[in-house]
Amino acid sequence: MSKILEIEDLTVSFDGFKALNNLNFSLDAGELRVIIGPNGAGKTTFLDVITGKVQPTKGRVLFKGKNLKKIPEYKIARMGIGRKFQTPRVYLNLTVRENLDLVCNRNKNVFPTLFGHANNSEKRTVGGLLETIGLDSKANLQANLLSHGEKQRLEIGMLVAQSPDLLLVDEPAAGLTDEETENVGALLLSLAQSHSIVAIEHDMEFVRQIATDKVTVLHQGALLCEGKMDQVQNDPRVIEVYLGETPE
Amino acid sequence: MNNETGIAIKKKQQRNKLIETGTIIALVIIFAVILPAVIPAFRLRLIGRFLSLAIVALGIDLIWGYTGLLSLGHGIFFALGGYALAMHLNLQLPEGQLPEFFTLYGVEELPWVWQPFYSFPLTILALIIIPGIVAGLIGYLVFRNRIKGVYFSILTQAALLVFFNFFNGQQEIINGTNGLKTDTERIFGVLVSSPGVQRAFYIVTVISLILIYLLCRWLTSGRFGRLLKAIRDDETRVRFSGYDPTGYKVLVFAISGAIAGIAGALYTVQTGIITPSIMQVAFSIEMVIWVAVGGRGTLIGAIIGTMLVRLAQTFLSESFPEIWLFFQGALFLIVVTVLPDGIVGWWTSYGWHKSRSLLGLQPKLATYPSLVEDPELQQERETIAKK
Amino acid sequence: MSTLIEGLFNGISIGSVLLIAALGLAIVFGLMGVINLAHGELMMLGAYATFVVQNVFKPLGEPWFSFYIIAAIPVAFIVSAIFGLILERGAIRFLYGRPLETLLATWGVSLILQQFVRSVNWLLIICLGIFCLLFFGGMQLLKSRADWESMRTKIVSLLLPLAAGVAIAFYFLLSQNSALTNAWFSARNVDVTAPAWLRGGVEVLGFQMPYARLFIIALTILCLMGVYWFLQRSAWGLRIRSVTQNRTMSSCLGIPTAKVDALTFALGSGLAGIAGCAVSLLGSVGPNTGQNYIIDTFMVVVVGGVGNLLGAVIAALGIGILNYLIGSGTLALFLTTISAPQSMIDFFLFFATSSMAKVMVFALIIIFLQIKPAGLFPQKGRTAEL
Amino acid sequence: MVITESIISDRQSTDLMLQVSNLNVYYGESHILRNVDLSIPAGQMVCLIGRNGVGKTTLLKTIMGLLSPRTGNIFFGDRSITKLTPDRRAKSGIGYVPQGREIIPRVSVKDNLILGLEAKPEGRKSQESIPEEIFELFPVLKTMLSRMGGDLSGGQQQQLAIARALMGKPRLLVLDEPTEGIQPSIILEIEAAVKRIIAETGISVLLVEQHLHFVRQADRYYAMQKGGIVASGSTAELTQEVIQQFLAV
Amino acid sequence: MSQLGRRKFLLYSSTGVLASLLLKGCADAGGGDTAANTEAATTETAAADGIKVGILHSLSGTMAISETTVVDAEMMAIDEINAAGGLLGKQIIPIQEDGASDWSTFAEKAAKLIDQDKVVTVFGCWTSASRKAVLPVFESKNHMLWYPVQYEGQECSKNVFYTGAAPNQQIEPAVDWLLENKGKEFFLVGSDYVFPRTANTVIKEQLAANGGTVVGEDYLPLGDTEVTSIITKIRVALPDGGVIFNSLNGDTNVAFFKQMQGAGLSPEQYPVMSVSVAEEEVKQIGPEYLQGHYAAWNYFQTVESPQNDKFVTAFKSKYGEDRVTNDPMEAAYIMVYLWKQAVEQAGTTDLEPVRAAAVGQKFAAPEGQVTMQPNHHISKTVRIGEVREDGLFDIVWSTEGPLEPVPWNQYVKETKGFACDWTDPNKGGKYKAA
Repeated sequence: MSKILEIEDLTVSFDGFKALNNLNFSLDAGELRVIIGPNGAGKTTFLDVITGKVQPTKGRVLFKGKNLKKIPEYKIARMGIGRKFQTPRVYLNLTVRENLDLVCNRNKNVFPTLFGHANNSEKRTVGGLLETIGLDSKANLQANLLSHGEKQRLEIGMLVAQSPDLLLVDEPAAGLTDEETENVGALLLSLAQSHSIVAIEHDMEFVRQIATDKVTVLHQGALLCEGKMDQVQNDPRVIEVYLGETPE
Repeated sequence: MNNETGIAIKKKQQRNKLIETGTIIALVIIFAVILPAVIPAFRLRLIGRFLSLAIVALGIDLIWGYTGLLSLGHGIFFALGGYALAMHLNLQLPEGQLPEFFTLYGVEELPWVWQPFYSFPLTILALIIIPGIVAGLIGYLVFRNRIKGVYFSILTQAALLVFFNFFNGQQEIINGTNGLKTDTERIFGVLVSSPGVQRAFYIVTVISLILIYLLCRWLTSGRFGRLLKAIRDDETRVRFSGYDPTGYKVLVFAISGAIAGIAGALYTVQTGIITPSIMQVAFSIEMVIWVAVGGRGTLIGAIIGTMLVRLAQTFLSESFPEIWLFFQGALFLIVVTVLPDGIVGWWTSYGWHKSRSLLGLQPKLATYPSLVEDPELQQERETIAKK
Repeated sequence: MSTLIEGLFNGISIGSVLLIAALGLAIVFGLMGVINLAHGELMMLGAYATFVVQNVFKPLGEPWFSFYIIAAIPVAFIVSAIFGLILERGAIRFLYGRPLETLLATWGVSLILQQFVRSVNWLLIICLGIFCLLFFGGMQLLKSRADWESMRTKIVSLLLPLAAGVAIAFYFLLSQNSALTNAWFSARNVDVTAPAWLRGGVEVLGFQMPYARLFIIALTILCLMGVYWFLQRSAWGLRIRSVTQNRTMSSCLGIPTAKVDALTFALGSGLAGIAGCAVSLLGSVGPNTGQNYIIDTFMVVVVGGVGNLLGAVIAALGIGILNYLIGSGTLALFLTTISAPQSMIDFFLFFATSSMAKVMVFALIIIFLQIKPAGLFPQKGRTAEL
Repeated sequence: MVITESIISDRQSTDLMLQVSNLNVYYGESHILRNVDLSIPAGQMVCLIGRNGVGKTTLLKTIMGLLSPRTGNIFFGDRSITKLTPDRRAKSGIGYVPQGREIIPRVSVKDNLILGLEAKPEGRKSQESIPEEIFELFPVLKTMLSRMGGDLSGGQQQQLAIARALMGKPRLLVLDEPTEGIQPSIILEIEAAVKRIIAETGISVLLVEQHLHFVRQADRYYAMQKGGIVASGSTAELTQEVIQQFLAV
Repeated sequence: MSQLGRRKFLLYSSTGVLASLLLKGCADAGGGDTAANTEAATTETAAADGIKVGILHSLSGTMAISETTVVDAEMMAIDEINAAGGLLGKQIIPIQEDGASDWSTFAEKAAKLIDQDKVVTVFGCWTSASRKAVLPVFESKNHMLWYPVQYEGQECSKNVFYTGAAPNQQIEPAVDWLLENKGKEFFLVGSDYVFPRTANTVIKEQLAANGGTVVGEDYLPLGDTEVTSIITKIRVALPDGGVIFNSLNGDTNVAFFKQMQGAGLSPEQYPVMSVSVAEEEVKQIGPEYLQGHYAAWNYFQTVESPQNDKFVTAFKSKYGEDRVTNDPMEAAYIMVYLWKQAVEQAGTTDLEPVRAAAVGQKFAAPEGQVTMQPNHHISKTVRIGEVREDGLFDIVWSTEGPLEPVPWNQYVKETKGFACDWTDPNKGGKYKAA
């Protein structure tokens, strides 16, 4: 299996504080990886570096073998990395369909956007996505009228509409009800069939649901351990980090 | 929320659309047909001027209402358009003769910048293109550094002051403070100030307003327009979706500048004079208040706002010149605090209440550093700072 | 040598005017993220306060009159600070976090203030007083009622027209009395004359340093030190810094953040008042006085970076010196002496007038911002969605 | 699992330091806290457990007044503080040590401590000094008074944050993950300090914690999941099963 | 809910404030006696068949400072005429419009006065820019404007009567006097707009012709208050002193004189001749800064003549003891009288007869005898004054009698040899004089 994402010796510091510290990480194409870790472990910074929002202080990020240093965010996005934010960031003043359509646009340069129209394949994609995320009945509703869970789903839909090779998902279950959480989990699992996914999550129920492959534990900006869910669960270092002591 | 409400909303949107179309047709009939027939010539000229100001308000709405860029420097583009046309009119002279004011400064040869304005088509092109290019350039220099928000506003304001100084100081080229007058010039051999020409300009203004309104409608309704709103609401998200906001902002700012240029040209011929004072700081901020009063992000609001505020100004400053500044100042305060969505916004949110009840009750942010504390924003700032 | 010193001195003296005018702005902008377009008008109020103090001192005769300017500084500070306080409590506090709206609102305030100094007369003041007394007094009285919260809207909608009506009635009643309706200042400029000891200058190395300039430089330094002391050493300064750096935590520590906001804004406004007092020594005092400074001072803040006094200092001096060197033709002259290419000399000669120097300085600022978009001393709160 | 009701009902409301009832908090559309009931008896240490993101910090922020609940009431002593601003709540006697310490970064350690005095009901006097007890509790701070708050290490910041909260002589100390990201040796110091504070001042404590060792120091625990309180009881009864369900990975 | 409460509160309060302001406006218009507010009162009380005249000046904005003084003088003249029985047996009804210091507003208001109010003539404008802005309106409507301020010349419109000085009645004599008495090296300072620019072009030609030199010139943006770089330029260009010719306008004068003094440029070494600084401005700058400097005008408050005594007394008793009179005010005052005489002579207010009758009108003005010439300018006495301690002027030099106006400048190549005569249909505004 080829590596879609490789991170070597990554360090990011803010005013002397090391948010990431010599982190090494790699992801196989087609893998769904869950990243967990206590607060302040550097999970969000990790996504920031990959998407170009934050520049690494040291080390490098390779996406499909290409170094992402100094590439602006929008180009990284076009290369095939999609990101879902912690709190859902959808365009509240646009309808659900418009939200999807905007991201679905194949040519994102200024003039094609201005003069172009959604072609049939794009329309089909949007229609299909609306079904996938279960919002086809609300397609013409303004996004600010959606519930929190619906917004989460919409944002995941927008991610997919971008047809990225790598999905970065930051706490997709935050603030959702149990039922919604399960829906989102199922959605992610179905997406994992055709995408590589990195998901950050706290909710252990949810992690268990989606962690079919490996789980990575971050701690203080570095990799603590990596492995299958039950391995990780019983790793004394992980327990130490989470509980402050080894269980008696 | 279920499917029925979705349909209801769609219906409501259709109804809104119908009402909008109706309003526009009614307005067109009033302005293009009825008014010229019933109103005395000089009042009509006044209305014509207001309508040309409404055009620039449309341009401001395009960038402020839809894209979230508050330009306080639109006077520049307005003036550039006005000067372009005025220069053409001033050149309607017998071969070899210079516009009269040049003699005041002992200028004997036509400055090169005037040369293209002999040609009418070139002039029309210039009055759209030049402001557009200037706006695009200013926009590019600012946006590429991700300078936005108030910084953008302040920089446009400073640019305005610079242009004002420059135009004021260049007596030998464009007659400095005195500006260029157009009333006594000829267009196609007819005196600009003659009633026929003025009426023609009025009609041209109404037509331009409609065309530019339609242009703005087109720009703001398609994918492009949705992207503008997206940039306004969440620029970072736009970037992560694979769009480069800089290009869009530059383009829309340039378009807005070009619209201001057209407005300036129409305003100039219906005023009879263009001077650098059109680039005074106050005038450009005033443009913003027209949009704010009408309701930003609504296009039609920009037109309504302009007409109302200008009419109020004419009435008030005719009757009580002292009061106008108080009134205008109060207008800024009221619009910002009580009517943040302007007249149109208020109407749609209360008139069609429930459908958009959220609009009027925009939640106020509790405190200012809440921005600073947003980790997303904070990190973005830090990245920018590091560059 | 003397050209160099002269250039430096003149640059610094231009810069110090910019700095003293920008100081309050930098504080309000830097600490609170508020764009105050009425800053110039607060300066104007300070200048008018100076004028009033001057006239109060006039009948006292010498030697008292010579020191009116010393008395005017605190008065100007207090007058502007009070207006700033009213502005903050009355409008700006509703607009925190919405900088573009603040910008428009403060512009509105600046228009009102301009017209206010033109039309202010005793009658207006009396009627305003009556209105405030009736309205706010009534509110205070009724606040003790148990059902205050639920009745609030009704009471306000009743009390407001009532109070306004009474005030307007009074206006009509008294408007025949010309002693009351005479405008205090009118639209005309008023004259602020520097006391004798601030006229003229001291001769140094073949050129004269004007006392007024030296006074302003000294005043600027004093203000800087005062602000520094206040922010770094005083109890409220500590609170202000705390709130600026971490607002939520500060409120959890028991710091009344609303009071801190009001105080910070009042401080910035008060400094504008002092600046107004200072510039009255150099230029005119009229309703438009403030407008002349507003853009230059914003440029200082933009170049300096927000929330850092040092940035403002360097930016003000830098802009001042540049403005002087370009505008006075010193730069062109200097290029001639080192026999620079003629085209370059011509280029700078073209900009060697006061109007064109501004054009050039702005171009340089834009170029500067291409290199450092966040100003000299970037801090959080810059270029972001302010 | 819901056994909270009985706990509240069989206590006299007068000797409760803090009582939270039926709290519902939203972030926009997102329902973060669901019908939360919680009470802290005077002089006791209550620990709130649960994994990241279940709403513990949100609950504390709501208690401090940084977030306003859509429904529900918060009583401090016998007085409702639901409508008070954070600074008034602090002044009425709640000391808050937030997650991430929230030290004022560009202010010296001494000034950070002095800022703690703001919470005293009578306000801060101009020339007030820092009582020795603070340095007895946290000796390390004495050597660092002139350093900038932001320059301290995480553990030192945590000690500073607790000391700062104590400066205002609170009746209730609210601690949000005081051991997060801190070396084990300092965790023990902090633990010891907190115990000593309770012993010496009789203060009530509300603690959010992950570290089991620390959790066990508390008198009672409440466990949270998905924004609601799902279990509670005395820490002595804190079983492995509960830990596995609500805390472990 | 509290949000809504606040909104409502603000809405109500703002409407309240607005209402009170509106009412205040009415009250002002009804009861005020200052010049700016007399319009409504007079309109209400006057008979319907009064003679309507327009008064078009800036009542707001930067120029309001200067222009309101002129309005005062015009209103005084009109009131005097009305008190003395009016004109052709009718009262004169002044209709005021505010040009708001904005040139296009001037044009708009001029059109309104003519078309809507049907005034028989307009008194107005101050800056050249505002005059140039309204000129097309008056020319295209063939109407009549009376303009009271000294200006740069190079204009001669059939539709305008100029009662301020032409350059040869102010600038040229001042330059000649300076050459003779103060030195040959001139530094020119002006505001960055048309009057100083044109005036300085003229001065340069004149100095070249008469043996003087211009060692430097600079222009400041209107309203600018930072003049340090100009002072440096002056010192570099005139190290040993010399003449400064100042055509700065408005606020900048204040800064200029305050900072000149601070930099040690004394009137002995660097005498400044101002052409836009009159009594009113001296008051605003402060005489302390100006003492010993010069100004060239046709009229000073200190002119000794019975007419002037009467004018000054009348003005002070109407507007207050602390007010001063100055040249533009006097010019504004006499233009109303010149127009009145023309109407009386024509026996009608119709435009053409009045225009014809205006030429040749003589008036014993405060400055001395003035006569309206065929070129629509008036002959005026030229004076040079030195600022005294009390802010008034010592008249140090004056012409023997009134000087004929020359609108087309005879030093400038393009206009040399041209003249203007509106009484002869063959000559008109610009003809080649013999």
